[in-house]
Amino acid sequence: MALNVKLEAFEGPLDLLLHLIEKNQINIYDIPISELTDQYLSYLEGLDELDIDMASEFLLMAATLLSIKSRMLLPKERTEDAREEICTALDKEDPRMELVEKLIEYKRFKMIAEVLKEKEEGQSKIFKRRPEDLPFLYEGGISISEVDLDDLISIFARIIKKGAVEEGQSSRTILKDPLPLRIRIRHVYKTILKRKKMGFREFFKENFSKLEIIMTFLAILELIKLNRIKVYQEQSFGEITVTLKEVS
Amino acid sequence: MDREAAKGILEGILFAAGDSVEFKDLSKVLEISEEELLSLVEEMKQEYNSQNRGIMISRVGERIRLTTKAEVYPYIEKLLKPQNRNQLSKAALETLAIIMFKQPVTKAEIESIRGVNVEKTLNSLMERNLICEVGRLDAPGRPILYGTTQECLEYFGLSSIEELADIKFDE
Amino acid sequence: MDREAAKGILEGILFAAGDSVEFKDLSKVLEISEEELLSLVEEMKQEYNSQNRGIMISRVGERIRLTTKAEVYPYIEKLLKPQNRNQLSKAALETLAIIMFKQPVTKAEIESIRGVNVEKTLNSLMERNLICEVGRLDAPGRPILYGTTQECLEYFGLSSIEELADIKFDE
Repeated sequence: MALNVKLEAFEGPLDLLLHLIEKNQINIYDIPISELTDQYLSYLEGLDELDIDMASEFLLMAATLLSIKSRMLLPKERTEDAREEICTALDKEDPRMELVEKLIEYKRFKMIAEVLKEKEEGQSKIFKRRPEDLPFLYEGGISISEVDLDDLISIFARIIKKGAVEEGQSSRTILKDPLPLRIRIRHVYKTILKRKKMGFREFFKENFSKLEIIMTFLAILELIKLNRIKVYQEQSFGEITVTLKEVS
Repeated sequence: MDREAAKGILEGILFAAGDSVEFKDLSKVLEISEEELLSLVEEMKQEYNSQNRGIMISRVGERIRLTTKAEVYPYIEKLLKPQNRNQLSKAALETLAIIMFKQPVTKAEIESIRGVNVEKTLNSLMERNLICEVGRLDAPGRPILYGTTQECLEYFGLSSIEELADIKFDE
Repeated sequence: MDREAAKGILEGILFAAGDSVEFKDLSKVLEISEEELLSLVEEMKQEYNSQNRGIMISRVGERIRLTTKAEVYPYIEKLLKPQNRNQLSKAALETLAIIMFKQPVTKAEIESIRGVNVEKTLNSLMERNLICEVGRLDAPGRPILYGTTQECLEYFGLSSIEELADIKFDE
């Protein structure tokens, strides 16, 4: 038998069986189990190497086939009582039945999967429209009166973070975080503990790298969230002041 | 509001939304019953069928959306160079087909139908938001139950899963 | 290609683009002259005027685009209005934050980050004098580059763009 098809071409043992049934034009309701088992086994033998995960699944099916085959070969049970014999015969299912049901069910889903494939193909040719942004709908919808630089930075930090995740996925570069946020938070908190009150900009030294600036911003935001510091602005365009929050 | 005006508004809303919009939200905003809404959508479907239209209206689950027609694709491709989505593997499609019809369904059930391990496939379907956990089976080990998402209907452009149930197959 | 089919394709392309498209690109893709294109657009304008349409076609400079008709806005607002003000300003502020920290930046870049159409939001931000056009990108279509105004910088306590330079996130 020519084994020119690779096992990977099949989605599993059931798929392989269906292939053999189709190829040999077998009636699925009356499978010549011994012939099919032989073909299935010689198919497995013909493979040079077997992925260990896949192998177990294919071997399990081989065992099932062999068990069905042996049950088919067993002589019918003989009992003394003729009536009992009839009942037993009725009770006794065709050993192939379970497998046939499985194959039919699997085949049904395989065909649905093929329809899904066509639908997927069709959908790849149609497009939705990018949604409209909404704020324009509201009078004075864009209000920055309640917003300060912190807010804007935290909004942007969130966007950067999102972007960084996506970038990381595509470039497959893993960088060890050189400046953990935890350490930066401790550092910022120590500074403000010492000085009690300081200007927002004083947290950022001139020689700070981008990352250090971002981490410092994040640290300040985290400390606000933790209720350790207070950030306020006396007037629009004025200096932003950071103070230690009084613990009552 | 007369039917023609309502259709215009429907078109405008769906255009601005970009995404699909729920029946019930549309009927609320237009102040018409869902039945009336669906009959409007049917009429619109006919109108969009005309050759001088490049967009169409379709139902996905309990939602309605506007999309381009497939015959415009070659032109869109030329001009806008859309990125190709990763197509689903055969394993993913088979697994999805099972979840669609058997949901809520456990991993073990899917594996017994497909005859192979589906762990990795389930993970990638979850990542693509085509399936989700819908609960736990009240059985030993409390296995996770899986179901399909709205996104899944949209992905295949299905008005409902039942649409697939009629597929004829001969042994 | 007959005129009706061409109009359909035009509609589909403009819908998918989500944005205005240049005459010359459209006429190239449709393989018709710009004159023919404009006469098609005129015909479409008439058709979109009908009451059962919620969208319209318009010309902006050397470009054409589809937009929602103004009379649909009250319904869109009713349907899509975010639950709270917070959500609303967040959407606009995201756009502003991107412009501030990525300037100079094109509309396309902002849209690819936010995943929505920001044309109207850009207009509102311009009206409020928070952002302005700062030039054109030397790329096909020469898209407009946006940046924040001096007023905006000052509002946020910055004296100049240079102060942003170090935290600017360029990839």
